Amino acid sequence: MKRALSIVMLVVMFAVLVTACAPKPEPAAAPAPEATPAAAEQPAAEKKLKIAFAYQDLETEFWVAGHKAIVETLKAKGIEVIEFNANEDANKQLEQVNDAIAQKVDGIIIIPQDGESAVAIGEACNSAGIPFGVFNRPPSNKDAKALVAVADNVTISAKAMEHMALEARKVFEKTGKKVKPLVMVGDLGDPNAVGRYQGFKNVYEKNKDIFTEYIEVPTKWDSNTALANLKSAMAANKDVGLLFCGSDFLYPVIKSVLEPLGKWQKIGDPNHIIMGAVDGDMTAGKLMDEGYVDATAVQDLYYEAELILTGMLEAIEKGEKTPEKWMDDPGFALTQANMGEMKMRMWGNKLRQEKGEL
Amino acid sequence: MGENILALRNISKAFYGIKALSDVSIRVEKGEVLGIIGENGAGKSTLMNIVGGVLQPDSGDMLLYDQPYKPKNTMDANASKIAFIHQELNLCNNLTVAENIFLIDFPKINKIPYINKREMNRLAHEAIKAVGLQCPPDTLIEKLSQGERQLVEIAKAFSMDAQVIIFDEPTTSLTARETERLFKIIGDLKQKGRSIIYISHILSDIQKLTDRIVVLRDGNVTAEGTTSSFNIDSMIFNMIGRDMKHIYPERKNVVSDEKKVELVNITKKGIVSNINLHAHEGEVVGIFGLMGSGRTELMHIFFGLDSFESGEIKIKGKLKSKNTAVQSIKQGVAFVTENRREEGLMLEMTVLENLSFVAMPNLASRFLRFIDKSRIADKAAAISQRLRIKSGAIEKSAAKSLSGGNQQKVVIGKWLMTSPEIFIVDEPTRGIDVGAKFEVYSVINNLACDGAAVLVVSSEIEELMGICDRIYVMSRGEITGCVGQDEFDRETILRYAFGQCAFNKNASHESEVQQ
Amino acid sequence: MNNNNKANMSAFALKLLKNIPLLLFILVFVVFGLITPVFFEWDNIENILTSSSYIGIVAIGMTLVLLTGGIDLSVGSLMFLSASSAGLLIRNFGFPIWLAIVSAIVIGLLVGAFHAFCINKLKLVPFIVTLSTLVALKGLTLMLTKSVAVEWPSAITGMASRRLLGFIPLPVFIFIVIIILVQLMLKSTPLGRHIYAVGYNSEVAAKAGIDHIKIIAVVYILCSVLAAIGGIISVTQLGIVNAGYGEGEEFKAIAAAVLGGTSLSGGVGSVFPGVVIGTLLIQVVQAGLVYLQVDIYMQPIITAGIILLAILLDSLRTMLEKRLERRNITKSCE
Amino acid sequence: MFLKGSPTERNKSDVKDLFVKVLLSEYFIVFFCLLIFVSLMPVTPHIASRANINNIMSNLWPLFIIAIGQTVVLIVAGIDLSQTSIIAITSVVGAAIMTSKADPTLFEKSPLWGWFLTESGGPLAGEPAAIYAAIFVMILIGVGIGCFNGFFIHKFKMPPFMVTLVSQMLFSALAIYLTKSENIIGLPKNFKAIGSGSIMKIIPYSMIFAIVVAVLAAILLNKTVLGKWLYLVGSNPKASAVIGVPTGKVIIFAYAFSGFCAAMGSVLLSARLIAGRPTLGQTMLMDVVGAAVIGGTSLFGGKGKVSWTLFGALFFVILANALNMMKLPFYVVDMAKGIVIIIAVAFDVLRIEIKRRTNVM
Repeated sequence: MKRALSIVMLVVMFAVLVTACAPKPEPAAAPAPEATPAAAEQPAAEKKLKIAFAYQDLETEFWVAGHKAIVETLKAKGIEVIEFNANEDANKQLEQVNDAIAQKVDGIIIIPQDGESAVAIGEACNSAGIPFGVFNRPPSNKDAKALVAVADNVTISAKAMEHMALEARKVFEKTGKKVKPLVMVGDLGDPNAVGRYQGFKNVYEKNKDIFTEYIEVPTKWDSNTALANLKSAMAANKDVGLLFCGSDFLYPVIKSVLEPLGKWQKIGDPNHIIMGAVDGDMTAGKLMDEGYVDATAVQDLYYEAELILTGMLEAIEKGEKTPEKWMDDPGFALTQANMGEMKMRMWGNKLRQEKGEL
Repeated sequence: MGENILALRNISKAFYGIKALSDVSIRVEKGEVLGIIGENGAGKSTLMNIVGGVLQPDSGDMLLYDQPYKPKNTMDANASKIAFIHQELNLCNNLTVAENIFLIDFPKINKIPYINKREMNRLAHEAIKAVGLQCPPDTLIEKLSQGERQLVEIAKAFSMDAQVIIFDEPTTSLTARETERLFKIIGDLKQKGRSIIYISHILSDIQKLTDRIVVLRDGNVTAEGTTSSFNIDSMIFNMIGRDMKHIYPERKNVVSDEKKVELVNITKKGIVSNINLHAHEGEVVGIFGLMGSGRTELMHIFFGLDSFESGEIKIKGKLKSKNTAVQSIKQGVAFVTENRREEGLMLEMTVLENLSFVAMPNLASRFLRFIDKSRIADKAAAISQRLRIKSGAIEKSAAKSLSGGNQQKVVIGKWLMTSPEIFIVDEPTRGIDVGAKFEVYSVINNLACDGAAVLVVSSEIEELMGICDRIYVMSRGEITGCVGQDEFDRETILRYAFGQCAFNKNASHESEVQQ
Repeated sequence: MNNNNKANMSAFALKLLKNIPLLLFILVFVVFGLITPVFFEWDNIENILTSSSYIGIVAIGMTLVLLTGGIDLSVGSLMFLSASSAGLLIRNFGFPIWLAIVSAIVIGLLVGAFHAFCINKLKLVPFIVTLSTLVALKGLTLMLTKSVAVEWPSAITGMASRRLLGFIPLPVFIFIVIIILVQLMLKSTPLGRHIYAVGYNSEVAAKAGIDHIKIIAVVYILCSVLAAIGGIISVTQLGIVNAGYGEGEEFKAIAAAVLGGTSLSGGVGSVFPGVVIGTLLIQVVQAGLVYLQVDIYMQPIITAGIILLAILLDSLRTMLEKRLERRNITKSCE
Repeated sequence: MFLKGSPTERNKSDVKDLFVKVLLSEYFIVFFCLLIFVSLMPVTPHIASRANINNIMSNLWPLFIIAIGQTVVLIVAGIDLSQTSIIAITSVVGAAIMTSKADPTLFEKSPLWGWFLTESGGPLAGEPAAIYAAIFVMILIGVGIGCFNGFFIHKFKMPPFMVTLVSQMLFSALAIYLTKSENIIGLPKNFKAIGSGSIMKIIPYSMIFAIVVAVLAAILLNKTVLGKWLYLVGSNPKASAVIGVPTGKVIIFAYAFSGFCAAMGSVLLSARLIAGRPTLGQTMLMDVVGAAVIGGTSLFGGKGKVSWTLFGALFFVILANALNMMKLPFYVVDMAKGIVIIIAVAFDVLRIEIKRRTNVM
């Protein structure tokens, strides 16, 4: 009996599945009963727009700020936002976007796990005819039509590192001793981490005359690992003179390692380590104000958000199904040298201003 | 009549509507050894679990020193100074002797929960000395032999000053020497005025040890009286409710000249040396030896579960090319292991499944080895009928639900599915009751009648003398004697078992005989 | 004679193998030290100890659970929850630091009690229960923090660098205190011995009169409390809790416990030297690879290799032990 | 039955009967999925739309295939934590074989560069047989890693949890090392079809893959000697050895099969994302083990079925989909997921308890 019952249930389930999977009959030929009122409704009432926003994760302040910028702007415009968190799993993100497509959203914006998955997800959106936007991480090729607003990690990291190299040259000229650089590398599975590391290396190669061999510190984007490894590295190499880190979120860790060693010093102090990182968050803003940090590679988060949102809304308005536009965020490096003019362009400082810290 | 310590009055207990005990009344006198016998399922264990606080009766009551005694759990029973030594020892092998003795009531320092190790070891030392166990109290249990572990359990009873001690089948895994020691200790306990309840299938032990006997059958007391008023036959009669003419089946097998098995000079360093043995078609060959004489190890080597260094194994005149279990099975050897629960059965699986496992590869299709379920089922049904396995529908009832005798039959049955010609049977009747024993003997006998060679390993001399045509005796990894049916004699066999190494004092000191 | 020698040799090998984690630890330490002598400096040793302290504390809790044959996969998420909630209580509700820490520990206690409830009363498998809380607690913490990093006051980060007796950093001190307490508890209290008894066989323990339900409850609660403490200890060093905090710590803790000789099937294992050495071994390898500036892509491969070697040797020990245990049956007199 | 009553009560008891029956069914989890599904239909009607059901299905297959492998390993009382890394490394190697372009700036540091991977792609770039060769090699590697696990577990009696945890670390690191973190793109168009294409727009290829693997596994487990041996070794290795089961080979086979399934899963996942990714599948582990266990496979060996695993996987996929559909804030999704899992398992335990009691009566 039990067996019979479950078999019946199974048959029913598969029947439902098969009928559901079968090609949909033309709506004109056989309009589904529930479709009629919906179709009738559409022209009458102004339908509320629905936009899906799928992001890879919210692990650092950068992503939280980016998430906030997009979600709040959309909501302010009276648009319904459906959020998905992929927990750093590209495949899960694809599944989530498919879920969104199934919900018939009007537009999809993603922060992809990496450029390659952006392409695959984009193709899914294209074939569903839903406008597709990519935020912050560029798709690896143009196979999928997309609105893209991105900064290049390698370039902006190099920009910040260039300033740091300049500072290092000053030290070299003053003391005649080559500077020992240290680089904190993020999770090797994360393309951003690798890009930033590459930016550092590019500048390092160009300035080999003033640098000694650099020290690599793996962090896996994990504070505890970063802490343990940076401690070890600092103990093994007491003469580190420059520190480049893959992300601002590790500054508290860096501080708690350097401070007891007496190396958490402001610029100008003989024990100061030339320091810089990537992101441009509030901590970095504060530390730059206080004079601990030399340079920060900044992605212009708000600008990117604005680019992608305007692009997306325009496309929806025009009824474009597969809009395509590449919008570059040139990014910049906020350095102690350009603080005057550039300071407020950094999103971390804008946040601080909102909070009344500035 | 002595003073009653414990009296059980009209105890009844049912499990899910099935009566396990009905209106059982027994009493235990001070300083006596009360034997409780009965077939498996007669209710002995249930009754003792009620006394030991593991189970609660549905009706009836118990009096301890004429006071109502209602234990809710083991600890209550212990507090009332009743100790229960289970058949499967209740020790934690990863703890020390002393810790096991004081597991529930550690000596503490000033009542803070900090174990006073010195005090604990001192008390433990006293307790184990009293039972004649010679090891430091901080020895881990896993380093002790079965017999020594049992002594630890008794020491535990000692340390709680138990007045009533229940032994449930205490000798199943003991060597003869350990058994002897146990009996001496039980005698001492009796002298000190402790009461003992002793449960066993070995009726000769019961006869030797107890003062009074209670016989249970189907949850009722069928007989009660002083030990001297019983003989083995009357005990069996009361247990199974009918006369049993013979303990051993009539021998009808014909031993032919053809050697089915031959082991030549088998040697494995430290385990066995120079083993020469053979068995003919239709012959039941016994292998007797002291516990630890290497008999089981030899059988493992023979069957291919262990390797050997030199010598050769011939099966039906053919040299065994590869010494693996698979090869043995291919050449028609079956191995009924001594530990049927751990090495013989898949307890959770059905009888049918258990019966089918050995034959499965043979009955499978050549291509991709698909199983032929219907052929297996037919064959299993036939075997089950032939062995008269008592169970529910074989495709439904789990092996664990069967009685010990029937479980043993399933283990034998699974081998019969491939119709092997050589049987190795290790301790076939351990822990099963009289009626079932007879049936197992009959199965062995029938195998021989059908032309198989059967090697029976046992530590019960009488059993081997009852069912074998020839008995090899092993001692310290060697075969020290071979006795034909006409020379069967307890003394002779034992002499061989103590070994020709008798000139070595160490050897005789360590020699242990199992009866 | 030859035989005797052989037996002696295997006994010696066994003795060596018995201390595999310790030997391997010393070996790795010395090898790294010989290559880069700075490795032997006190600074480095102190670093290794400090870095080990938080994961060591979590691993000790994990060991307790493993000793009973269970598993707790939720420790990472719980570290995240305890550290974040304590930080939030200080920052948003003005709790004094001690009260916030106590609250975090109470949270750990509640989570442990929930595990115990599910395992004891609902009879759920620990693997699934703690897998669910692994997911659920992470969600809960993200809800509380809105995924924003939680900063702790600098007074606490200062604590981490405080030295006791002039040279023991506070986290290490707490680590040592916990080692001593748990070691004493396991070896010398009825509770500790009962944990081993339940781990060996809960049925046997129950028959002997041990309240195994209570033991299981205590063990899961202790594990969660220690995870909460571990979370706080780690944050005293970091000063900030990010959204990714605590991920994967459960596997680190299990690896440390198993490297230290704890069996996953229960009943076998120790805090000292066991887990402590297991934890230190992993940290020493990690630190050594940074000292040697091994290619960062190779570092995880080498770490995995060393762990594989450690458990391989441990298995060889067990196998050898079994072989030696087999009694010599034949006469040795000839 | 134990339910008696007057005629007026019969209706009630019929309902109760039905409830008990549903609860007692070994396919309880299916009913639970259905319950979730149906109860959400009024709230989010999209959940029953064709697109969404298509979507649920396409999410189901890779998880199902991988979980089948896990089930087989669980049956022999093991666990395979290395499946995720097998997915990653096979994805990378498979893609490297068939890719038709590789950017030298990205890959010149890769140990594969020059001899295996060049500017014009992998060794079989552009060949029509490249896809088959790549899939073949992926399966080979998966089986190889499975044998590696099984070998250590059998030969040295090492705990499966630790062996597979170490090989998870090892092969994940190796996958990242092979491409130096980069994803390999430029895969043939036909390969993409495996992930998202379908026959006549009805039956997706991934479903065919999954059904083939599932049928293979089901036949293996139910009909063949080897299948029975898996259960035997899982429930009593000692007794299995006595009756001539080659326990070592059976254990190694189980892990190899798990590796095979992981590799097949990797084919589907790589095809969906059209890239070879060294981080593919990294977060799937808990879903895979969870799917197998929630379906009813025991962590202690000897028990497990392919159909159970299908329902376990279905449960996880429907749960994730339903939570996505409900437009919940992301943190609630995690919490709800954890709680629903506990509820499902608690029901399952209740079911077994009731079954035990009624059986005894």
